[in-house]
This record gives sequence, C-alpha cells and structure tokens, in this order.
Amino acid sequence: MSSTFLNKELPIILIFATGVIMIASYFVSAPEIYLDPLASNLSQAASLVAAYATILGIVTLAIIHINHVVKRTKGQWIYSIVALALALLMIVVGFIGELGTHPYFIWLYQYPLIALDTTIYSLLAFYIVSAAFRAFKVRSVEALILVVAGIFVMLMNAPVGAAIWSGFPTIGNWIMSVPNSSGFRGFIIGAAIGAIAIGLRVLLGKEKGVLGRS
Amino acid sequence: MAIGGTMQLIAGRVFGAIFLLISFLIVYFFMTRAVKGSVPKVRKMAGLEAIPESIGRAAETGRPVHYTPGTAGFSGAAAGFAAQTFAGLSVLTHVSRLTARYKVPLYVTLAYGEHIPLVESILRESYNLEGRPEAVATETKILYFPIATSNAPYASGVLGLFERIKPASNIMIGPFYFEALAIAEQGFIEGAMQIAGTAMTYQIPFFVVACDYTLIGEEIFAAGAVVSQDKPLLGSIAGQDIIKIITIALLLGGFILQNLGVDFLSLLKF
Amino acid sequence: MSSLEKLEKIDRRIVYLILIIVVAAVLLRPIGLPIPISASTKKYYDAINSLPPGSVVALGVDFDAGALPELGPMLEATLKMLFNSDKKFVIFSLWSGGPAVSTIYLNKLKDLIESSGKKYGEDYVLLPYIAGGETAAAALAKDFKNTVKNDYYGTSVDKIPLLKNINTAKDFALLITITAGTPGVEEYLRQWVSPFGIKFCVGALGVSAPNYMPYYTSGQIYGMIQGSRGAAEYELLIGSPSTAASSMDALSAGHIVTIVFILLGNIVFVLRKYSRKEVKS
Amino acid sequence: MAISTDPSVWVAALLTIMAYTIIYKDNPLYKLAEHILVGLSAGYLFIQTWKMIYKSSIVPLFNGSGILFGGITIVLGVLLFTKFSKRYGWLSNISIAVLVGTATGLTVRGYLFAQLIDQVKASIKVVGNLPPLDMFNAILSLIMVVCTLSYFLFTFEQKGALGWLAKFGRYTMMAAFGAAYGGTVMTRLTIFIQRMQYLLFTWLGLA
Repeated sequence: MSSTFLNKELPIILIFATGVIMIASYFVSAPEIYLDPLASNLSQAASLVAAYATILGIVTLAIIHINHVVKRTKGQWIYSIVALALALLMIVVGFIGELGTHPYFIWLYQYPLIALDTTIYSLLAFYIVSAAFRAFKVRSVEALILVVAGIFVMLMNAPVGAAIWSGFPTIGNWIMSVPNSSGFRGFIIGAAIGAIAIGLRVLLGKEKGVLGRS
Repeated sequence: MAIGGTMQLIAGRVFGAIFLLISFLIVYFFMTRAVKGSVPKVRKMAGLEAIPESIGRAAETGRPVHYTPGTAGFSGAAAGFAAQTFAGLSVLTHVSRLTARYKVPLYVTLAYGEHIPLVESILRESYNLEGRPEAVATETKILYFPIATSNAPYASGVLGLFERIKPASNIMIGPFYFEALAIAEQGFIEGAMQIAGTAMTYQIPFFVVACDYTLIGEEIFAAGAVVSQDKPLLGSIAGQDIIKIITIALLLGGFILQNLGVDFLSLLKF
Repeated sequence: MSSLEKLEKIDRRIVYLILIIVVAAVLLRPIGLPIPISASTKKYYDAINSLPPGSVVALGVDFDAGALPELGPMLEATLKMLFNSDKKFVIFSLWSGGPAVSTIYLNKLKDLIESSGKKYGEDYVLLPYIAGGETAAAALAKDFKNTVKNDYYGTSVDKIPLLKNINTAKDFALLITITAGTPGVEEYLRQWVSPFGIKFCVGALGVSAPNYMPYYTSGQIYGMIQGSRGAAEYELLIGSPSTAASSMDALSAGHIVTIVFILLGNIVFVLRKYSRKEVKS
Repeated sequence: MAISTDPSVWVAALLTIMAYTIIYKDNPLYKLAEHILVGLSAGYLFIQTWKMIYKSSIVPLFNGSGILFGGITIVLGVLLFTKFSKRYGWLSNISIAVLVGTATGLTVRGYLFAQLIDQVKASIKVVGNLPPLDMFNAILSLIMVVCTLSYFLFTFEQKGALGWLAKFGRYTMMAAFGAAYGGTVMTRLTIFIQRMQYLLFTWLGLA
C-alpha cells in the first residue's frame, strides 16, 4: 500500500463508509448485516474519539503555555504559569477519590470558576447598553423593523412592559410566534438544505477544511 | 417496504429517504456540471457589490481598511464554523486585490494563530497578482490578538487599533461572537463604512443596525464562492437552489391540497 | 465638534456607570412588579405535572458556569418540582459543566431531598459528562446504558435499579434539557425527538428562545421556559419564588435603560442629520 | 445583614471585581483573572473527559467486557496525538475521518427530518375552521416562510416578483433578528444582575 493511499484516500473512504452507515441505518432495517448495532457502536466510538480530541485540545493549550514559560514571552509567561498551575491543581484535586467528585473539586468550580466565568459573560451587558446608545441607529427600513420588533420583545420579556400597557406582551408574543418563528423557520429550512449539501461534499471529500486541509 | 431478504425501508422514513436521495443527486449533478465548465451565475449581493466602493472611499480619504475573517479556530468546539472562516478568507482575497490596486493600507486582525499563515499567503498572492509584491511588507499588517477564554482581549485589541488608525472601511466576514457588537460599534463611531457578514444568528442584529451592509447567513458562503470562483461550491449552491424550490413547492402545494381536503401530510409521514 | 456629536461619542464608560447605578438602586429598593405567567412556561409545568406516577424523566443539564445565572434557577425549580412529585428522573449531561452544576444544586436541596424520601439510585440518579455532542446524543438515544457505563459516583449502571428498564430514548416519559446552546435543543430534536417521538421540554436562555420558536410553534418542543423571565414564572408556578423572581425588577430596570438609550441615541442621530442638512443648504 | 465572613464568598467576590476591571480598561488584573479561569476550566474539562475515556474505553479493554470496542477506540484516540509529529501527523486523519464521517451522517439525516420535513409539516395547516385571527396568522406564517426561503435563492436575480418576495423575506428576518436582539438583552442583563446580587447581597450583606 502506498503512503498516498493511507494519507489521502483512506481517510476519505472512512468518511464515506461511516457516513453512509449512519445514514443507511436510519432508513433501512437490515438485521442480516448487523447494520443497526454497527451504527450504534459507531456513534459510541465517535463520541469517545471526540473525548480523546478534547484531551488533545487541552494538551495543545498546555504546550502553548509551556512554550510561553520556556521562552519567557514578555507580558505573558507569568500568566501562563498561573494558568498551568491552576490547571494542575484542578487535575490533582480531581483525581482524589472517585474522579471529579471530591468536595474540593466542586468548590473550585463553585466559587472561583463560576465567579470568573459569569463575570466575563456579564461584560456583554455593558457592551450592549453602550452600543444601544452609540451605534443602534435606524438608518433603513430594515433597521426600523429590527429595532421596533426588538423593543416590543423587550417589553414582553421585562415585567415592566405589562405594567405599562397590557398590549406590550400581546404584541411581543405575536412577534415571537408569527414573524420571528416564520423568519427563523425559513432560515432553518435553508440551513437544513445547506447541511445536506455540505454533508454530500464532505462524504465525497470535496469540502474545504475537513481533515485539516485547506 | 421490503427491499430483499429481511432488509426493508423503515415505515415513516420512506418519504425522507426519497427526498434525501433526490437532493443528493441534484447537488451532485450541479457540482459535476460546474466542474465541467458550466458554472452557475450567482445573483448580485449588495454587501459584496459595496466592497469596491468602500475601498475606493478609503483611497480618497487616505485612511486604511480593516478586515477580519472572524473569530473561530479550526479545531475543537468551533470546528463546525470552519466553512464560515473559509468564506471570510475567500472574501479577503477579493479585498486584498482591491487594496493592492488602490494602494490603500490594509489591517487584518486575527484571533487564532492558525489563520496567520493562510492570511499571509493570501496577501502575498494578491499583491503579486496586482504587480506590487513589495507592497505587502509596507502596506499590509496582520495583527494577532489571541483569545483565551473569552473574546474580550481580541475585542479590546481591535478597539484600540480603531482608535489609532481610524479606518475608512471596516469589513468583517466570518464566524463572530459578541465582539462583533463592540467592533461594529467602534467602527460606527469612527465613521467607517462597514460591511459585515456572518452565519451566527445571534450576531446578525448588531451588524444590521451598526453596519452599512450585512450579508445574512448563507449569503456569506455564496459570496465566498463568487469571489473565489470555487466551482464545486458554486455548483452545490445551484443544486441547493433547486432543492429550495422543491421545498417551496411542497409548502405551497401541500397547503393548498391539504385545505382542499387531500391528505397531503400523510405523504410526508409515509 | 458640535455638542450633539460629543453626546454621540460619549465615553462608553459613562454609559456603563449609568447601568450599574440604575440596576444597583433597583436591587436595593425593589418595586415588586407583578409577573404574568406565559403559555410556554405553563406547558413546561404541565408536561411534568401530567406524567403518570413513577414515570422516568430524562433531565439534560446541558450548560456550564457562564450560563448559570439564567439557567441555574430553572434547574433548581425543576429539581424542586421533581423531588416534590411522584416522578423519577435521570440527570445526564452533554456539557462538561453539567455534573458540577448538578452537584451544587443537589447539595443545595439536601433538606428537601431528605424530607421527600427520595432514594438515590431508585428515584433519581446523576450520570457523568458524555463528550461528543451530537454523536453522544445519538448514542444515548439508541443505547443509553452502554453509552454511560457508570453513574457519576462510579457505580456500574447495571447495579442501579432506576436504570433497569431504561434502554433507549423510548423508555423515558419526557425529555427535558436546560441548555445554553450547542449541544442542546437541535441535537436532541435530531437524535431523540424526531426518531423516537419523545415529548420534549426546554429551559432556554433568553438569547436562544427566539431561535427555538419555530420548534415550539411546530410542537416539536412541547413546553419552554424562555430566559430568566420564564424562570421567574416557573418559580411562581411551583410556589417557590427564588433567585429569578427576585431579579425581575432589576431586569425591568435594565431593559428600560437599554430602551431609553436606543431612543435617545436615535434622537441625537436624527437631530445631527437635520443640523448637517441645515449647514449644507 | 452584614458583610460575609465566608472565605469562599470573599474569593468569588474579589475575583469578580478583578474581572470587572476591564470595563475601565485592559489591565494586568483582568489578564490574571482570565488566566486563572483558563487554568481552572482546562483542568475541570480534563477530569470530566478523562473520566469518560477511562470508564468507557480503558476499563472495558482491561476487564474484558469490551476488548474489541475498547481496543479500537484507544487506537483511534492515540492516533489523534500523532498530530504533534511532522512525520506521522497524517495518521491522525484516520481518527478524524471516523469522527467526521459519523457526525456528518448523523447530522444529515437529523437535519432532514427535524429541521426540514417536520418544519414543512408545521407550516401546512388546515385553516378552514380556525378563528379569523388564527387563520390570518397561519397564512401569513406560510407566506413569511416561503419569502424567507426565496431570499436564499442565489442563482436567480432578485428581480420582478422574486425581488418582492425576497424583500419581504428579508423584512421577516429583520423582525426575527429584532426578537433575537430582545432575547440577547434579557440574557446579558440577567447575568450582570446576578453578579450584582452576589456582590451586594451575598458578599456585602446589604438590603
């Protein structure tokens, strides 16, 4: 077997074969060739490969930070030490007793991790309010529709809307269930057709970016 | 429905099987046809048409152009958005040809290291094709603001850049997260002509209100295919159009038939 | 620079400060605005309530720390309702944060669990994180026990009485996911709801609820809690107002600040456009 | 109530303030906070993922309950790590191929039913005996779905009737994006309010 076969063709054959098994098993019942158990085991195996890939991602991240420390990257290496040390701490505590169940492990999640993660996400509230004032401009019919729909939905979401006028939640609900629902439905159907086309391109080895090729 | 032996099509999924098979055949047919030379023509997209105007304006005012192909890497959880990044990179080939032609400084900001070599080679090729290979070093700049857990550092990096360079044109096409909003806001404040596009539905609202032109959802893939003239992709887009028309026919025809008393829905459940 | 232009380019930090002051003020001096119950929240409540005694609910805790402020109250209220009912439930997670988040709330509800008389392993069980997103969702639906192997505390699934008759998605009476996105609603729709026809309820972030509306209006999602506002409604429905309900006044205040800023920004915008035209003519 | 005496609460409160310093400007405290989070998240994710690998891939191989399955998944998993080698890096493509192929197959069939056929079904309603308002909404909905879909036809110029349909489709989507914007505001404010509650009540003990 030439190495181009292993390198180029085998992966495409594997993509095609596994993809076709997953699709076929959904439409056809074929107990003679164990199609169903094959598909079931394949999805379990793929989940595990995804888990290994997650570990790979963490290792890659660690290598990036180790490199910063080794090279003493200005303005970064001290932070890299912090990141590496805390990752190590979390892992060591995680290995005490049954994996990831020790109260200290949960504590590290419950106090420092939740505090930092939610705070960073909450920064978006500031960005949104400032953009609302500085850049949310009605410059076209489209923007007008967007802003008006947005304001009605906000006055449905916030209890104050109903307190001002009972019509706000009614109109907000209508926007949610008629134009919003239909707009996203059209979007979803379009995306589903797109996914079928991308699926075919992937199965035939014609999609960019799969297998780290560009 | 029996096929042979104990093999049979599962009830309730027969219509789906047929629909999928037909869809595959249609896409395959148009892809092959495009590769053989019959490339479909894609409709005009205002966002794409506006790019030369926006870069021309930058040339007039002597202020630079900013471009970003989005903020999702190729690996891990974001891998599913790679197609959007590739669309963004395709449009960059178009943008960089124009900046090379009009001699406008071009700043490309990136959030992932793996995008750097791709962008470098795109810029080199564009400036070569325009006959100004030496200008890559002087007129283009790639700025890399790595992302840790949140995109906040990338956003603040780009905001700082905007305050410094005051771009005349800001073009952002690819997958974006919340930084979309912060950057589009700053671009608006700096008075840049802004063209944006993404398939991340949560970010589209911010682009629509803060930018002059917005490419919505699948439009970015079409735009990427148009500027790169990627034949299989263009063929696939034509194939998808036919499936969309079939779906529209099912929707309208089904609605009319069902209301005339014909049980159309049971066909879909077959 | 005209004064209008200055106002438009106002330092964003002043805007931030206004938001902080208004929200803090309303948190410290709440108004107590009424919270009407919306139909989609009521259906979420009804879906659980109407299950026959002893039914097993699949509860997907599919979010992590960042979404906790909005989804945590939904999880807490759902757990309260389930512990107070005659239903059994299996907690599992396609998000790595799920097990820690679930543990935090199970610890918080310790007293309730004790007084409810529910037994771990017979009435409820906590399963570990399952990586793989859509492939994991599909594997679970098809062969639940073989995909998880052990519960979170390391006990083999064969030794857990509650899981004895659970083999596929069909063996659950209801699927609930409280989710911050992907993997979440769409993965379950594709791999659980469509193939197995299971009844499906969702606790959604406010930001994702509009995206899920097409599935709610189509009936693929039966009941849905929409954001923190929905969480507050649900807390009221189960008669235990808590974190979400107590944040509603501040939420109203924040919304008013946002709307006022949008309107103000546009007034400035129009005035500037008008004044520029004057200068030109 | 008085200021909290719980050290855990102090840890969380101080880290919260550290992360908030970025709203003034980018600074070392924020960077420190961010890297603490990077480390903790990575460590946490490692443990949860390792737990799955250990129980479902490694244990079955060694206790004999799934030698074939365990063996295959370990090989596929280890092959991923050849990515670090220039010479053997291509081997990781074998594992990625299994992952991509399986996921693509699952996604395609899933989209087809859950997001295409079921959504088409939902738009086909018998309207004859509905109350007038519901009848209006059902018909309007169908028109909006069709118009939105026709906006995404790319190989036809948006001229004449198609131009009008596409334009109405774009307007429909704008209403949808407006609703999405409204939802975004709720989520972001909720997270911010919860942090404020933590600082004001849990930590400082006000109210």
